[in-house]
This record gives sequence, structure tokens and C-alpha cells, in this order.
Amino acid sequence: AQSEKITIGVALAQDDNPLYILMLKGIRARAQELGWEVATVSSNEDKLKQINGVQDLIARGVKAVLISPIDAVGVNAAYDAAAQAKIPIISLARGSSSPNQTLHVGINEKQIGREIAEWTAKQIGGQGKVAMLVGPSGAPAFRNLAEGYTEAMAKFPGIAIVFRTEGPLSRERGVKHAEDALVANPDLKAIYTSNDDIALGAVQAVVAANRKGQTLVTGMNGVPPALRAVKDGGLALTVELNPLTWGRIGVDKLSDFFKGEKLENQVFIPHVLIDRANVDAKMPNN
Amino acid sequence: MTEPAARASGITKRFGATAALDDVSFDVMPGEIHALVGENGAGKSTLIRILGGVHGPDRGEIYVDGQACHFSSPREAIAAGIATIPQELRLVPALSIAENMALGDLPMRKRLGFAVGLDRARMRREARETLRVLDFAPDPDCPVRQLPFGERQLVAIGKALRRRCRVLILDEPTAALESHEIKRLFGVLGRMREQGVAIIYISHRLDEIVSLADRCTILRDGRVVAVSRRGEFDVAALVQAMTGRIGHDIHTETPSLGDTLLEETQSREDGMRLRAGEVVGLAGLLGSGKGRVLRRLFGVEAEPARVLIKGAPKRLSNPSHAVAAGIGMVPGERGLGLIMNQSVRDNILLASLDRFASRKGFDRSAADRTVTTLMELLDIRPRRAELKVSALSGGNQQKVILAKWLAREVDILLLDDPTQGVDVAAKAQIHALVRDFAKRGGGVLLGSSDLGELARLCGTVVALHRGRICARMERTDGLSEQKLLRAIGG
Amino acid sequence: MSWKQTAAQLHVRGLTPLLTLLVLCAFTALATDRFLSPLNLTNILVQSSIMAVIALGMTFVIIGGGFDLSVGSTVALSGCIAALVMVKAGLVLGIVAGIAAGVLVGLLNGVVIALLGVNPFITTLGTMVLVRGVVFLITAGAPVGDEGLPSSFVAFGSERFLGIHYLVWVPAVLLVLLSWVMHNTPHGRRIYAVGGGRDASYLSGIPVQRVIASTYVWCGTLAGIAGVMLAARLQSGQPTAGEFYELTAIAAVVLGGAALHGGEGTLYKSVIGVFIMVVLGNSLNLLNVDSYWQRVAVGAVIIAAAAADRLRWRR
Amino acid sequence: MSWKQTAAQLHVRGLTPLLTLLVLCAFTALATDRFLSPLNLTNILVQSSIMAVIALGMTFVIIGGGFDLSVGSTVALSGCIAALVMVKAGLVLGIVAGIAAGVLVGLLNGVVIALLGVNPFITTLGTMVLVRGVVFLITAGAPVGDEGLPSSFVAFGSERFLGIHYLVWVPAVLLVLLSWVMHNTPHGRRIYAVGGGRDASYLSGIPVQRVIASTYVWCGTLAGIAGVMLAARLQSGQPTAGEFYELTAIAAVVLGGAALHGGEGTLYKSVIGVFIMVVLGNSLNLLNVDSYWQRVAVGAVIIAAAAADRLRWRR
Ligand SMILES: Nc1ncnc2c1ncn2[C@@H]1O[C@H](COP(=O)(O)OP(=O)(O)OP(=O)(O)O)[C@@H](O)[C@H]1O
Ligand SMILES: Nc1ncnc2c1ncn2[C@@H]1O[C@H](COP(=O)(O)OP(=O)(O)OP(=O)(O)O)[C@@H](O)[C@H]1O
Ligand SMILES: [Mg+2]
Ligand SMILES: [Mg+2]
Repeated sequence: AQSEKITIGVALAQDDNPLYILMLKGIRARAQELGWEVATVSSNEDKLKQINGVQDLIARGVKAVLISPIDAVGVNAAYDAAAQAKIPIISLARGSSSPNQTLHVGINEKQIGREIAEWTAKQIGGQGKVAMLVGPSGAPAFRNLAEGYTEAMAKFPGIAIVFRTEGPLSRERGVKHAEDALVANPDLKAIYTSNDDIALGAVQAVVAANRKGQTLVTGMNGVPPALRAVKDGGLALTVELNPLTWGRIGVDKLSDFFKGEKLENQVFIPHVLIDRANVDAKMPNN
Repeated sequence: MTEPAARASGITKRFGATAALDDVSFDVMPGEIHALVGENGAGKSTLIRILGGVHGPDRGEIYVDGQACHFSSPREAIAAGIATIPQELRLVPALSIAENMALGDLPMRKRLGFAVGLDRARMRREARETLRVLDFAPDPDCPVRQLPFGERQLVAIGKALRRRCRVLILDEPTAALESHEIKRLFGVLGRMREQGVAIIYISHRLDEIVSLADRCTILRDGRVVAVSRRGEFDVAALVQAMTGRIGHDIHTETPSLGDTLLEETQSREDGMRLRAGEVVGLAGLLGSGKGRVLRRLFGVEAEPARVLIKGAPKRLSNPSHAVAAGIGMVPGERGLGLIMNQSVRDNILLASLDRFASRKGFDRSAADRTVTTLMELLDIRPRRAELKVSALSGGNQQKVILAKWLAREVDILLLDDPTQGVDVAAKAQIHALVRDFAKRGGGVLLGSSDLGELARLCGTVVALHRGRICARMERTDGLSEQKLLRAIGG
Repeated sequence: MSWKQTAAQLHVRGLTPLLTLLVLCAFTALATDRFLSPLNLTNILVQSSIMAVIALGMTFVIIGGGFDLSVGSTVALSGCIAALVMVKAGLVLGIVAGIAAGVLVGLLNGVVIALLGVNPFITTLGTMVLVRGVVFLITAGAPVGDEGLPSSFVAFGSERFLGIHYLVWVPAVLLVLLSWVMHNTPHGRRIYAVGGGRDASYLSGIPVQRVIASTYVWCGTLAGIAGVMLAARLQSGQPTAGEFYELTAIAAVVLGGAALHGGEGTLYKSVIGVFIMVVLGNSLNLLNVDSYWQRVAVGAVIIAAAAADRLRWRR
Repeated sequence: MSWKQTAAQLHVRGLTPLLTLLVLCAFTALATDRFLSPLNLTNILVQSSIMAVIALGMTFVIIGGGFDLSVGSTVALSGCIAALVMVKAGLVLGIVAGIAAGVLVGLLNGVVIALLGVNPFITTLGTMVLVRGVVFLITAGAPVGDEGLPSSFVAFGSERFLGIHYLVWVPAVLLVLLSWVMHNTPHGRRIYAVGGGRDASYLSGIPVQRVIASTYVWCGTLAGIAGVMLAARLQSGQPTAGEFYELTAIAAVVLGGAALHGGEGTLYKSVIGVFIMVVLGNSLNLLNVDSYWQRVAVGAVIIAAAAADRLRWRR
């Protein structure tokens, strides 16, 4: 009976990003409830490393793979390897174009970007200058978010995106680039950021420039410090993505698969925009 | 009259404020050995570097076989038939002897007229053959870094000999060689002269010049002061022309000996003992272990030396122990004693940084005073302490190393060929310094390839053969070059 | 200190990379029987292939006494250009264009470093950043060839010839070829000579600048080939590919016994260095070591491997 | 070749970093009047402060002939440890613990490199990876101290003393102090000596290993201080902080005229090197240059600055 114990392999895109840390927590929690083992590999946005990791998982004998593919095409070799080993492979958060993808549990990044843009536009009355601090160049999630945002903003003739940089998801960079953005455009109405860490840095710069309340900062992910910042008014908006839930759903879907159920191709996980109005309900201690 | 094989006309070369060469003209005929002599820093190496394509002259022309040449790199000079053995050893330590010797033109294996890779067998054969002429038979595949300094010098000479060249330039080739190798080398040079090769020969061993050279050009402060033919010059005349002074005559008084300064406590075949006021010489052929004795006492050899220093037992496993015990060493390889990229001042102070530490930090003025005094004492030229050591002439570099230990005020000096590449006047000066050092109660262990130097300077000479003491001679019993030569088996 | 070393010690020292690799393999094979499964061994070969090609190029530069931080960006550039051209002008032109891009980057590095005499670290750091910018510019930051690269190209990234992946054949053939160049041509020996002593080589009539420049061209070319291989493996040109490859490649070369001051190094040992890095990652994955602990283990093993080399070597 | 250079040329050469910085500033000031605004100048000072402290430490290592890739991870480690301890045990203990963590990493590097004689590149690459793993392990990958660090600590990261940010005072004071150490103590001069020639220093009785180890301890300590400063500036300990700092710091030191083979370098010029890097980023941001073009520009300027140094210097 011991050898019957199911081991599933997990290959997320990063191991140092709160989103993926929570996702892995969800996966582990659900797997434990089912009595499964979890084997992880990490890749930190290196596609080849992710393919290699999935290969290693398969060599290790896992029964299924949960993957957060770094790129929609780039890691298709990992899906091929799973297909060759005849095991299911489910994409979490990001999706793949591979025909061998069993299921995609995803978020609609462009849609979220559009919603942030619309929310921001409403807050600033459809007028003014906007800066964008986008995540690392080339990472599709951040590119999609930013594209959605830009698309939606283009519909407001009074809004101009006057500043845009791409770079790492660090708080330090948030401070530095927001400082520069505020020097270049002291009358900035809003700063879009791709993640809460950049956002919290940007908030610091806004406060230091005495623009609190006048320059709105929007974040992404809904991590606890960001929620606190929304509550005390520094951060205007963040988006709760429920990564814990994604992890759980991913494992549930695998369990369904093992029971022989037919899976649909794609499941979207709902997201929630969090601003001052609804932040109290989301605070972690509530 | 035939065309000179190489001719330099009206060469001027400045380095910043220093005029290394000032309107120098010079030529060498096919089948002639033309010696170039002058004090340290006179400009000899600079002149041959210009001939060899390393430097471009500021003014003046170079002619090879009557053709004006403008070399922009050594490569072009080599292609024009000029082979040089530079003063500083220039070999690639990681490569084998054979490869180093073939470096400029590696021989190719041919099949059906096509080159199909290196001809290693030929490289080895040529290396062996060339070195055999110098009576040196190493494994040609041995990396050069595993050779002792003197043997590397032989490889460098072999490298130049191997090339078929019209002009051969040797810049102090014998500085680290023993009489045996030197005799061999002269034999080879003589044969090449007969074959019509033009040879430019630089040395501070003036007796060599007298016996070897057909013609001699004397440089002083970057100018030609005299050119004379064989028979027209002797050592005294050369010294007079080089320095503008009458040659020093060397007085030989024996200083009185004091207490034992250093004594090895392990019994060994090459154990040493040194008393205050004593200059002990180490004589031996190439590879006899002179260097090893000195290195051991300085803590650089793998096995630590166990010694009594002024009666106190010490274990020397690291130079810092040796220096702390009052020992300084001038290594046989000049480059090991100097930080080439740093100033003369920094190099002189290298071993005595803690001496000038005061509570307020580093005592610059005291340090500068010491540096100035020592540069004066040792006549280090030019007298610019901020100049990088790499910009000094070879002989002056050698004096900087000595100055380093005088600045530290050590009790015991271990000297490995300390006067190699040093001009006659400076050599006499260094000898006087060594004698003075001993007179003030210091002890000196002097390894030298110059037997004359040992005979003049030492109270005792220990002859080494294959790492053992094979003879011990006292000044009181009479010391002479011939006697030493017999003792070391040369 | 250098003068304490003897021939015998050197000989033993030369074997350390191989011994390290064997110890690592033995350890993992004992810990999990999956390590020696044919699937896993194949995986290791394929996983090593691309880095091996890069490490070969890096070995040239390091033997020549240089340093190249730009290989990661070059890999991305070649891959993206290969994919871009391939989509428009077909397989062969795509591959040629990809490799040519690598040659060009190598030439740029070589000219700046050898002819202008600029420090290699700072030059290649500059090209690393610059080339990455160019990659993003020409791809607008998005992967290239998502709509499908030629199927033969994709097959090259995943299929086998004589039971061995095409991707593995490339470094294998290159290793044999380049080892011959390194040891049996004057060009190869000159690289060793220049790396081991610039002044001595210059005075021996070796065209030092040209030799140094050539090492960067080799490195760029091989990074270009690696970029094309990576594009085949990723079935697309990825603008973010190759980050940190420079550090991995240099680490592999140094673990393979090359000296960063130049003049020493062997191509096949650099490949062993790559295997050490890959097998290490593979073992940690097979043993399901937590990813944070993996970092600790990788760091510790790198240091330990290098230290073992030194400890054996001292008396 | 080295023997072609003269004192006069050296003198001009020494000014290149400053000239580069001035050209860069003049150019940006002409392009946008916001550059010289007091707010922006303050921002530049603050943005440079942390990197300046790291670069000071890196200068020690580089003058000593070494290399340190682990500073970025060390910055993250110190910041996180400072934040962790501060939350539990108060401000002072937190700061001490943070800096102590840096000292420890430096000691580890120093011992492995100097005493075991392992290559600095590979050693510090190892510690870079290892220390980052440790950071993630002790923080579980999440920022530390978001619930609030002591308010005096947060104030240190944002407030001013005599009109100048505390964060700027730190490198200013350190620069004066350490320059004195470098030039007026035997210890400082030994570092130059050892970097300039290991063999000659060894044969002059300098305890070479101890001196080399000490440079890494200096570097670790200063990275530790920088980590604490960063935590104050980010009002939290960030486990991902400091990535690529090592390359920026080394680039700054080299742009400041230090030679990677050791023995040369000046602390205040390294700080100028940091200003070059920061002003460059700041200018490109103020001019709203597209971030892809920014990379191209940064790469090109780095190469150009280094090349300018060389071109001036050749006759
Ligand atoms: N690269 C350089 N930079 C500055 N000065 C230099 C340089 N090379 C040589 N010099 C100076 O030029 C002068 C001539 O030096 P050179 O090396 O030609 O002397 P030399 O006659 O060969 O002396 P030695 O017998 O000691 O070898 C010296 O004053 C020396 O300091
Ligand atoms: N690094 C080394 N590796 C191997 N053998 C060495 C090394 N150094 C010296 N030897 C050998 O040790 C012996 C003694 O060398 P050592 O340098 O002490 O001789 P020496 O008498 O000082 O020579 P010289 O006359 O050149 O000063 C020689 O036979 C030499 O070949
Ligand atoms: Mg000379
Ligand atoms: Mg000797």
C-alpha cells in the first residue's frame, strides 16, 4: 500500500514571489488532505530550467504535474515529456499552447489590466498623466496586464501615459522609479504597478514627495502589507488573485482526473479589486 | 665595405621627463659581435627595444640591410630577421619548453602539401637539438614554470638561437648563468659570427665584453660616448668611459666576527651558520641548490627551517616569520622582489610598513625621508620616488629590492645573485654596502653565480653540489676565482 | 605559492573535476535508484547540451585570459533572430542568421577589448545589457515564432539520431573538433600562449590583439549556436532566455580547472564542469530538496568542489 | 603595453571618471531642466547612497586583487536579519545583527579564498547562491517587518540631518574614514601591495593571506551596513533585494579607474563610478526613454566610458 502513495510534481515559475509561494501553500495543503506527496522543482523564470525540472520530476516517477508555465510556447517540451510519460499536466495561472495541456486553471490577465485601468480612470476623472512601472521585460503575465491596462486607457482621451519602465518586481525599484517619475512629472495623477512590492515602494516615494492622496498608486496580488496600505490610504487599489485557491483547485482537478472524470479545457479563477470600500472584509485578521 | 646588417641613425627617445636616448647612432655588421655597454639606465635596453620593434623612436631611422624600416610591433622586426632575447625573461610559464621555443613560428605537419596540424615531434626535436648546444638537456615537454630561473634563461637563449636570423640581440643573457653555460654560449655565438650573423651583445660583465666583442659602443646618459674596436679597449678603459670616473679598486679587509646570528638546528647536508659581521658565500653550478638554501631560510620552501636566531629557537615556515626574525631576502628572480606596477617609494617601503605606523597613522614624512636617503645611498636613478618600478632600468630595479631590506633594518640578508644586471660602478657600490652591512654587525648569506664577486666579498665560501656542501673555504686560506671554480666542479 | 607545486601534484589536480563528478553521481545513485535510469541519463545529456556549447566558447575566452559576461544575452539574441528569420525566410537562413548574430556580438566584444584595450569585464557587462536591450527592441519583448517554427527545426530540438538527441550531438562534435583546433593548430597554441603571458607572446611576434579578439569571436559564435539550439528546444525565440548563463558557464569552466588569469584550461574538462552543475541540479530535484535548500546546497557544493581541488593540490 | 605610459598621462587618466560624470550631468541638464531641481539632486544622492557603501567595500576587494559576487545576497541577508531581530529585540540589536551577518559572510569568503586558496570568482558565486538560499529559508520568501519596524529606524531611512538624508551621511562619513585607513595605515597600504603583487608582498613578509581575507571582511561588513540601510529605506527586510548589485558595484569600481588585476583603485573614485551609474539611470528615466532603449543606452555608455578612459590614455 505504501507504494500506492501518489506523488505529484509541481513546477512553478518562481519560488521567491508571494503569489507562487501562496499557490504552493495551497497545493501542499490540499495534497496533504488527500494523502499525496508533493515534489517541487523551481526555475525562477528560466524556461530551460523549467523544462529540465519537469523532466527530473518525471524521471523521479511523479503521477501528475502542476506547472505554472513561464511562457505559452517556450516550455512546450515539458508538456511533451509529460505526454510521453502518459501523465496529466495542468497549467496554473499562466497557460500553454501545447496540445498536451490537460487543463488550464487561469486568470485573465488582460481583463484584470483593463479593470484596473477603468477603475483608475474613474478615480482621476478621466483626466491627467499616468506612469506605469511594469514588471520584468518579457515576462508574459506582466506584459498581458500592461497591455490590457494600456488598451483600456487609450479609450480616455484626457489620460496620457507619460512614463513607463520595465524592471524587477522589487520594492526598491518601486521607490527609485516612482521618484524619477515624480521629478519628471510632478503633477502625476496615477502610478500603475505590476505587483504589490513595486506598489509599496511607489507609495513611499509618493508620500516623500508630498503627493499622498493626489497621486494614486495601484498594485496587484493583494498581499497582506498591501491590504494594510489600502486601509490606511497609501495604496489606492490592489487586486486579490486568491493564489491559495488556485493551488487547491489544481490539486482537486487532478483528483477528479484520477477518478476518471472528464475535465474541461480551462477554468478561470475570479479575482477581486480591493480598494478602500471593501478592504475591511479582506484584512487577514478578519 | 659591406652594408651594416642593422643600423640605427639619430635615434631619440623620451619617456615623459626622461630622455632615454639622445641622437644615438649605432650599427652592426654581418659576422660581427658588437657590444653595447653603459651604466644602469644608460639606454641600452631602450635602444635594442627600438631595434626589436617594441618601441617606436621619437626621432631617427632604423635600417636593416640598408632598407629603412618602421616596425610597429616585434612581429615585424622578427619578420625582418631580428631576434631578441629581452632583458626581462619573456617566456610563457604554463607552456612547455618546446612550445615556448617555437612560439613565434610553430612548425606544421604537411600531408599532400596541406598543413594538417602542429608538428610536435619536430618541435621537440628542435628544442632538444638547440638546447644541447648549450649543454642543457631537459624534457622538452616540461612546463617552463617548473624550471629554476637560470634554466629558464637558457630556454630563452635557445628560443632566439633556434630562429634563423640575420641580427641576434642579447640583452644581458648571462646575468643568471654560471661560467660553464657562459662558455657554451660564447662557443655558439662564435660559430654564428662565422656564419655571418650580426650579434648585438649587452652585458655588465666587462671581462666578457673584452674577450668576446669585435666592437664596443659605450652609452652614457642616452648618448654614445665612444666606439672602439677589439684590442682598443680593456676593462679599466670601459669603466672609465662608462662612468667618466676611474675604476674603483676594491679593498679587502676582513671584518671581525661577532656572535652567532643564525644557526640551523636540524642536521642537514646543506645546513648553514652565520655570525655577526660575516659574509658567507654560496657557490655552485646551476641547480646546485644555492637558491634552495636561501629560500629555506626565508621560509619559502615547503619544509620549514628550524633555526636559532641570536640563540632563540625559531621555526620559519613563512616569509613573515623570517622577516619578523630580522631576515630579508633578495630573490634570484627580480620580478619576485618587486611590485612592478607600483612606485619606487611603495616598493622600498614594502617590508617596513609597520615600522612607520604611528598612533596618528602612517608616518609619511619619516617614510619619505628613509626613501630619499636610500635612493641617494644606492644611487637609484632617476631619483624620482613616485616613478613606477617598471619604468626603471633593470639594474636600478635590483637596487630597489636591496633598498627594501635596508629600509627594514634587518639583521640578516639572504642574497641570491644580488648584482645580476647591475653595472660595474653600482656593483662596487652594492659590494660596499654589503660589507658595510656586515661591519655594522649584520650577517649576509650570498649566493652568486659570479665567482669573482664571491672571492672578493666573502669571508667564507661554501660550495654546493646537488644540494650538499662539498667544500668550505676561508678567506684566510686564500680565495680566488679559479679555486672556487675547481671546488664547484665547473 | 606557485613555486611549491610539482608535476605529480599537477597531474592529480587535473583529475579533480572528473572525480568530483563521479562522487556526485555515486552519491545520488546510492540515494535514489532513479538516477541511473536510462530516461534520467538521457535527460542529463540533453540538459547539459546547450550549456556545454556555451562553456566551450567561454573556455576559449578564459584560456586567452579574458572573460565574457555577454553570452546569456547573445544566446537570447541568436535564438530570437533565428526564429524571426526562420518564420520569414526558412530554416537554413534562420540558423545562419542566428549564428551570425552571435559572431557579430563576439566581434564587437573582441574589437573593443583587444583593439581598444578596454577591460573585458566592463566591456562584456556593457554588451550584456546592450544586447539584451536590442533583443527586446527587435521582439517587442514578446516570444518569437509562437505561431509555429518549421517542424524540422522543432524536431531538431527534441528528436534523436542514432539513439542520441540531436542537441547532444552538437556539443559532442564541437568538442572533438575544437579540441583538435586547440591542441593541433598554431591558432590554438597561440591562445594558450597569449593567455599565459601577453608580453612574452607579443615579444615572440604573436599578433596578440588578433588572437584575443578571436577568442571573443569563438565565444560569440558558440553562444550563437547555443542560442539556435535553445530556440529549437523552446520551440520559439525567447527574449528573456539565457539570464545568468554567463555565471553558470564561467563557473563550469572554472570547476573544469581553467584559471581565470588565463593560459590554462581544457575544453573537455569544461564540459565536465557543465555536467557537475547539471547533475547537481538533477540530483537535488530527484531527491526532492526544497528549492531554498537547493540554493544552499548548490552554493555549498560549488565552493566545496573548488576547495577540494585546492586541498588535494596542496602538499 | 605597460611601459608606454608616463606620469603625465596617468594624471589625466585619473580624472576620466569625474569628467565622464560631468559630461553626463551637463548633457542631461541641457535636455531637461528638471535634472538640476533640488528634489532631483536629493533623489540622486539618496539613490546612490546604498550602492556607494557597497562599492566602497568592493573597492577594498578589488584593490586587493579579488572579486566579490556575493554582495547582493549579503545585502538581502543583512536587511532581513536586521528587520527580524529588530521586531523582536529592538533597534540597536537589529542593526548590530544585520551588520554582523555581513561580517560573517565576508569572513566565510575570506577564509575560503585566502586560506584555502580557492578562486574568488567561484567562491563568491557559491556564497551568492548559498546566502540567497539562507535568506529565503529564514524569511520563507516573504518580506520581513511589514507590520512595522521601529519608527526611528524608518525615520533613518527617510529623514534628514542638517538638510541631508541620514542615508547620505553614511557613505560620506565612511568615505572619509576609510580613505584615511587606506592611505594612512599600514593595513591599507598592505592591501595595495598585495593586490599589486602577491609574490613580492609575500616575499616581503606581508601576511598575504590575512590581508586578502580582511578585504572580504571589509566588503561583507560594508554590504551588511548597506543591507541595513536598504531595510530602512524599504521599511522592511526584502529577501529578493540586491539582485545584480554585485555587477553594478563592480562596474562602478571599474568605471572609477580600479584595475581588476588589483593594486589600483581609489575609494572616492569608486563613489564617482556609482554616481555615473545612478545619474545615467536617472537621466534616462527623466527623459522617459523607453526601457528597452534604456538598456541599449546603459550598455553603450558603460562601454563608451571605459573606452574613453583608454583612448585618452593612449597617446
Ligand atoms: N617605460 C618607461 N617609462 C619611463 N621611463 C623608462 C621606461 N623604460 C625605460 N625608461 C627610462 O629610460 C632610461 C633608459 O633605460 P634602459 O632600460 O634602456 O637602461 P639600460 O641601459 O638597459 O639599463 P640596465 O643596464 O639597468 O638594464 C632609464 O632612465 C629608464 O628609467
Ligand atoms: N619549481 C620547481 N619545480 C621542480 N624542480 C625545481 C623547482 N625549482 C627548482 N627545482 C630543482 O631543484 C634543484 C635546485 O634548484 P635551485 O633553484 O635551488 O638551484 P640554484 O642552485 O639556486 O640554481 P641557480 O644557480 O639558478 O640559482 C634544481 O635541480 C631544479 O631543477
Ligand atoms: Mg637594460
Ligand atoms: Mg638560484
